[in-house]
Amino acid sequence: MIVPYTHVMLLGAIVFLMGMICTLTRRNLMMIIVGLEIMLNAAAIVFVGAGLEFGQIEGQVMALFIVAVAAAEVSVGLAMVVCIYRQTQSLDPQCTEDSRCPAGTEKASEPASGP
Amino acid sequence: MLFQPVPEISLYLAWTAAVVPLAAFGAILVFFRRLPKTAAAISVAAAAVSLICAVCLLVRHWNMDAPLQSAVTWMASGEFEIAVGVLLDPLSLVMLVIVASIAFLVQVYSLGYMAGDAGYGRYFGFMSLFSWAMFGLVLAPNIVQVFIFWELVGLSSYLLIGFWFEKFSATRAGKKAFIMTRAGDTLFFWGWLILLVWGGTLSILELNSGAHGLSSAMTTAAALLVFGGIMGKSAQFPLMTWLPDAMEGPTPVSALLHSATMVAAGVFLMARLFGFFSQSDLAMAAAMAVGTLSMLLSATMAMVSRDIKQVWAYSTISQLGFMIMALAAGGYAAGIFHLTTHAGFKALLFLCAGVLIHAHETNDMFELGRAGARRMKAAMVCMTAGALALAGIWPFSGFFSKEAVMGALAGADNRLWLFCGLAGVFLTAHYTFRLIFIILFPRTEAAGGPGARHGSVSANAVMYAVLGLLTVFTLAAGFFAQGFEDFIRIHGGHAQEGHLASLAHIASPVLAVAGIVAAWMQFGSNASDQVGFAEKIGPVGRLFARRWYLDHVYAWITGRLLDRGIAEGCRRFENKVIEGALTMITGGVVFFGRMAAGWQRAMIQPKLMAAFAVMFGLILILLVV
Amino acid sequence: MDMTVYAVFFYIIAALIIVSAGMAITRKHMVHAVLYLVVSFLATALLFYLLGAPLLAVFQVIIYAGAIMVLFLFIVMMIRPAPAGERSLTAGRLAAAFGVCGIYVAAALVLAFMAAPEAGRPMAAAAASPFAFGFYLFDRHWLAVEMVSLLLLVALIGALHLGRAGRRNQSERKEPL
Amino acid sequence: MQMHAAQFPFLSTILLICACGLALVLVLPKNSNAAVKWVSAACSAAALALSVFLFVAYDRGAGGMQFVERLDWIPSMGISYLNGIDGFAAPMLLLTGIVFFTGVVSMWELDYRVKEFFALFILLVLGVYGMFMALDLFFIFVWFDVSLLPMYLLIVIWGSSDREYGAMKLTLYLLAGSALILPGIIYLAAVSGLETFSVPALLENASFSGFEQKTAFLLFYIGFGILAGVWPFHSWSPTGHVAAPTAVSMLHAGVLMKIGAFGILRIGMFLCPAGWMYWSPLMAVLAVIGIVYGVMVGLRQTDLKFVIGYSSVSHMGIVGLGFATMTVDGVNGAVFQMFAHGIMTALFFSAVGHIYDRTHTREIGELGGLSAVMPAASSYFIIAALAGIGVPGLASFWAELLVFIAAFRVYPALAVISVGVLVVNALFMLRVVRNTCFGPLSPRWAHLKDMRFAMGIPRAVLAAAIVFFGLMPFLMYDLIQTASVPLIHSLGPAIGHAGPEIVETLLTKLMSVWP
Repeated sequence: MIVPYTHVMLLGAIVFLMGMICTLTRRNLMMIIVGLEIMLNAAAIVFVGAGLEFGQIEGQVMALFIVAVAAAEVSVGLAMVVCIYRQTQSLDPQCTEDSRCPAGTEKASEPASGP
Repeated sequence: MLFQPVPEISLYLAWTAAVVPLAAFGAILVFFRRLPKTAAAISVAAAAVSLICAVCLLVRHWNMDAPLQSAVTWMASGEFEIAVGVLLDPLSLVMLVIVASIAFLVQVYSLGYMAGDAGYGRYFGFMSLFSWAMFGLVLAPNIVQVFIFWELVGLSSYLLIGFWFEKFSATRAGKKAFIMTRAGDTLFFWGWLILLVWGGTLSILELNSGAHGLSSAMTTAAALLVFGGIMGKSAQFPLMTWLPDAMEGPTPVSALLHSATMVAAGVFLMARLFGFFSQSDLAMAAAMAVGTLSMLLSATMAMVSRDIKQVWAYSTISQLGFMIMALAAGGYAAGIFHLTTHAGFKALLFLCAGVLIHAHETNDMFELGRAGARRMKAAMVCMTAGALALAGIWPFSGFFSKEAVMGALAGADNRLWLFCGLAGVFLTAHYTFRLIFIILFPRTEAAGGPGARHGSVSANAVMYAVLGLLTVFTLAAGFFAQGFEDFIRIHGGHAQEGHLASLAHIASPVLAVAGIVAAWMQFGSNASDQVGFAEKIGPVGRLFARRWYLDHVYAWITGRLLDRGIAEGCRRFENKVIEGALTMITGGVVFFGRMAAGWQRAMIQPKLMAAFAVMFGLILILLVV
Repeated sequence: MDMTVYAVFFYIIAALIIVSAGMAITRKHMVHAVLYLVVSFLATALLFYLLGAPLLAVFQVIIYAGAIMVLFLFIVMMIRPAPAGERSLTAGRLAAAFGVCGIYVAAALVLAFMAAPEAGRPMAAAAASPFAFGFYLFDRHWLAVEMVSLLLLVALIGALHLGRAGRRNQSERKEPL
Repeated sequence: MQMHAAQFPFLSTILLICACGLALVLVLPKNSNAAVKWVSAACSAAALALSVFLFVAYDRGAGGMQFVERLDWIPSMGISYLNGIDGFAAPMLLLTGIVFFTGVVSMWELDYRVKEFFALFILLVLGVYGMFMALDLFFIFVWFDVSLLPMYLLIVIWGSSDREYGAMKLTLYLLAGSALILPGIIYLAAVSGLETFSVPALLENASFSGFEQKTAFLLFYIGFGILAGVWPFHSWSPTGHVAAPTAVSMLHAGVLMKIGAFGILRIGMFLCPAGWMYWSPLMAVLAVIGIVYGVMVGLRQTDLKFVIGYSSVSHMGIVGLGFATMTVDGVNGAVFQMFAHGIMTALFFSAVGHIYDRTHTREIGELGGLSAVMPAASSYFIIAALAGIGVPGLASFWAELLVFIAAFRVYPALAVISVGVLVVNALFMLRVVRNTCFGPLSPRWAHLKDMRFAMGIPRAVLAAAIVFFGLMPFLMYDLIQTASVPLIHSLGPAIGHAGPEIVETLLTKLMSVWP
């Protein structure tokens, strides 16, 4: 007897929330991908837990697919990040389009930006 | 039974008289514009046919005892029908003959006068159009037909005044004439709308007999509004200033339209609806006031004008004022008789003026005098005859009709009208003979015969024949006064001669002679300086010469109020408000479009946010609801 | 309710996952973040083992903690962004972000309260053998597997293309200077 | 509504002629300009001949819908191809035929992308014809849009000054209108519960509640009213006229604006009489504002086409006023005004187009004295202006007369205002005529030639139509009556006419003050 399924779900929910916070608040393309990974991971945890709860191997299969999709996503995503970085010399998601930043934020953080 | 049907032959005659000129107009404009001789022949032939028909009608119905009327429905819509037809009574018969004969004579005269003009064919086409319109108006048995032809008369007047369209002033005068009469027509339109909608009838005979459903207040309102149309067409105060300007047209046109017939259409309408007008004392009083005012004002204007045609134009307004005064005083026969004699002698005066102008190519009476116009003896004799008639001297026709008018005025309630009328008689004689004396007794005179200066075409025999005929008419017409009165008075009102009548009958010729004597002293005798008493007083002279500043009022109304006021306001409204609202709407759409597009640009996190918000928001809603 | 040893393991692993993920998302330095993520993924692999998915646990270690994280580290090393280069969000957007998170939390809470009562019963321990898992996978989901493999191929080609395109763009941008 | 089936599908034949003409123009080789023109002219002449035939052959004694053709199109949705004409549609077909023919001949001198122009032009006319004869709501809408869309291309490619703006404004306005019409149509078809789009069937069987009628009528009134130039939705029309090439202006002002009014009539007034009754005061007020406003704004314009554009707004206001009276006279007058204004304004634009082709300017200030060098062209211009003034003997006089009489019965104050504006209208028209055709001739234009005989044909046809119906108005009214009388009678008891009481009390009071 392990824990109730609710607890697994709760764990998934907390991890998913962390991933969400990461994607929504970090101004760094790389960290956004990290947040996505965490969210996918949370989903995988819940799937595996559900597979155990309902005695279905289906949940594990889904988790496997999630891993595969994550792999694909990361490879393409990181390639795009590299590509963008080469063009704009920045990982800031707000500065990637047309390689310009909204004027206000640019000014506010100008001294801090290194390269 | 108000009327009897028109006998078939008379009907044919009336229709022929009216329709032949239309056919001539159509034929000339479509086929013969480029063939001046043919066009003129067609037009004159049409006028002759009309004249013959008119005379036949008059002769056939000399002894009529009830009006004859017949009409066919031309157009029907719902309950409203427009009927065209023929109403034959003494008034329409007389008017028909006047119009037909003057039109015929003027067209014959024009054969010589207009010779060589580039628009010869067009001129005769428009003349035919005018004849048609005038016949339709005269014969009309109901107000709608009156109105239709009333407008057409205005149209032909516009076309003929602006006949020499290269002349800027001519086209402006044409436009002014059309607009000012149109302003009157609008009142007329309102008036007959009241008659139609609330009175329930437009038949002239029913209106005259009081067989309509209008209360007395509405009758007055309708009568006043219809009188508005008469003011426009007969150039009465305050819609009077178009008529002197209309003298920009060819002189025969002035003779036909702007003195003898078209402007008389207003008076004709008043006579036509005499029974109806009689039902409203207020309307009659207003008509009397307007007639008197116009008569006096235009007489003063005539006293200072130097343009020979304009003097006759002012005198036309003045004489029309006399006619309206007579009608308003209840002198039905007097008014119409004055209309008849006036048509004759005014056409004569204009045609004589035309001969002089044609020969010397100037309208200025002083220049005409200096150029030796008095050597054109025949023309001068005819003109003097016309002038004597206009001034009201025995034995010319004007004397008799003016006596009748004065008799009618003497019967009016208020003596003021009679005294104003008598003053008018004096002024008329004065300004008429001012003109005659200035031409006859120039201070200096150029050498050479008529037309020598410009080598222009002198009048030909046909033109003189016309002048002769009209002179004979002017001399003779007066002696048929009694017969005319008996004929016309079949159903009209009867003016009772007041106790002042004898005074009026004596005072009128005396004042006329006094006017001539005054003119002699100022313009005729060798000692005079040919400056009138009005001109000697500067402000008064200016007031008269500038037409009592009426034109300034109109210029203000069209220029300031309409053009730069209302119209400009509307234009600004169009540009600012309507276009502005449009710009705002399109701007708003573009703004929201940009905003929506902003979400589609590179902002990853807002998009993610939106996606999450929508997804979890939906889940939340699904769970809760 | 008496806790089994499995339960104790679960809570330890769960705490590890949460803490390391929390550390990962808050690090300024990306290398640190990725390392904490590796810890989190390894812990997840343990959790999978605990929940009866040994094969998946192995995959998790090999693919996630191994391949993917190495890729991350490689990229981070390659572009070497300045740790101080990241700007903070504007307050408005931050508020919006947490608002969205609030919606999520609310939805999760509602879901938790509405959960069926039997969901509170502990799960029985069980394990899927790799053989059974593989058989099931290729028996029932062979088409999905093929599709995933195709997806991976496309991702591979895409990544390759993006890398080349980025370089070409860079050279184009450099040339006029 | 009585339906008389056709022995022979004349209406579809008209559409077929246009479609064949269009196809033929499209398959002709690209450079065969003359062939394209001749094909278009033949097509338009055939359509005109059929329109005249229908106008004459319509049985005025029988009335109702005649030449009805019916073909199920999408039976599951109750959409059928249903055509027929009544006393309202027959004059419109004649108008379309005349303007189509004269428009094609007016563009005889075109030499830029001839094939495309005539193809689009015929397509446009196809839509217009379809709209006037269709009796199925769905088809009415389809034809309506078919007639709108080619307009954009016609203006953008062959237009003159400011054409992108004009075309865009026009298209957006008209599409906004059709965006209101479509919901209205679907709403009516949906609430009827009959699963049919056919106007006669709806008229026969559906009973719409007061609210439904009011809503739907407002949608149709604004939607079609935009096209009919109802104030304040008129501003597309002057801009569009200015930008469009001659024939398109003719068709646009002559026929397209009538489509709007016809739509209000055919859908709004037939199907939603309660809505019509409810909104008629609003219609009357907007119409009178339009009448006054069009004239006033026109008074300050310097571009000939703007002048005519604004006068169109004014004249279409008369149509609106006629509809708003809800009387036989008013509707008769309004429909006749649609016809008369169509012909008149086509003649206007045709004449202006000719003047513009020769002088390359439409600024009134620069023109003047053209009667001396171009007597024919300026004569036609003057005839159109006189028709615009409403001179008796020209068609629009009768229309205005009836509308004003009807309006005076129902809305005396509004009628008084709109009659009063006639003076300003005359001032405005005559000023334009004087400054364009009369006055001293500028030496700039002294070399100009008058129009050739062939080019005079379309103008002569239009002028003849104006004069013909001006002298014989009964030919038109007898026809319109057959439709308007049943329509008004179906409204039930006559609407209360405004009595003279108020006016009378006022006058009596005024006169009691008089000594």
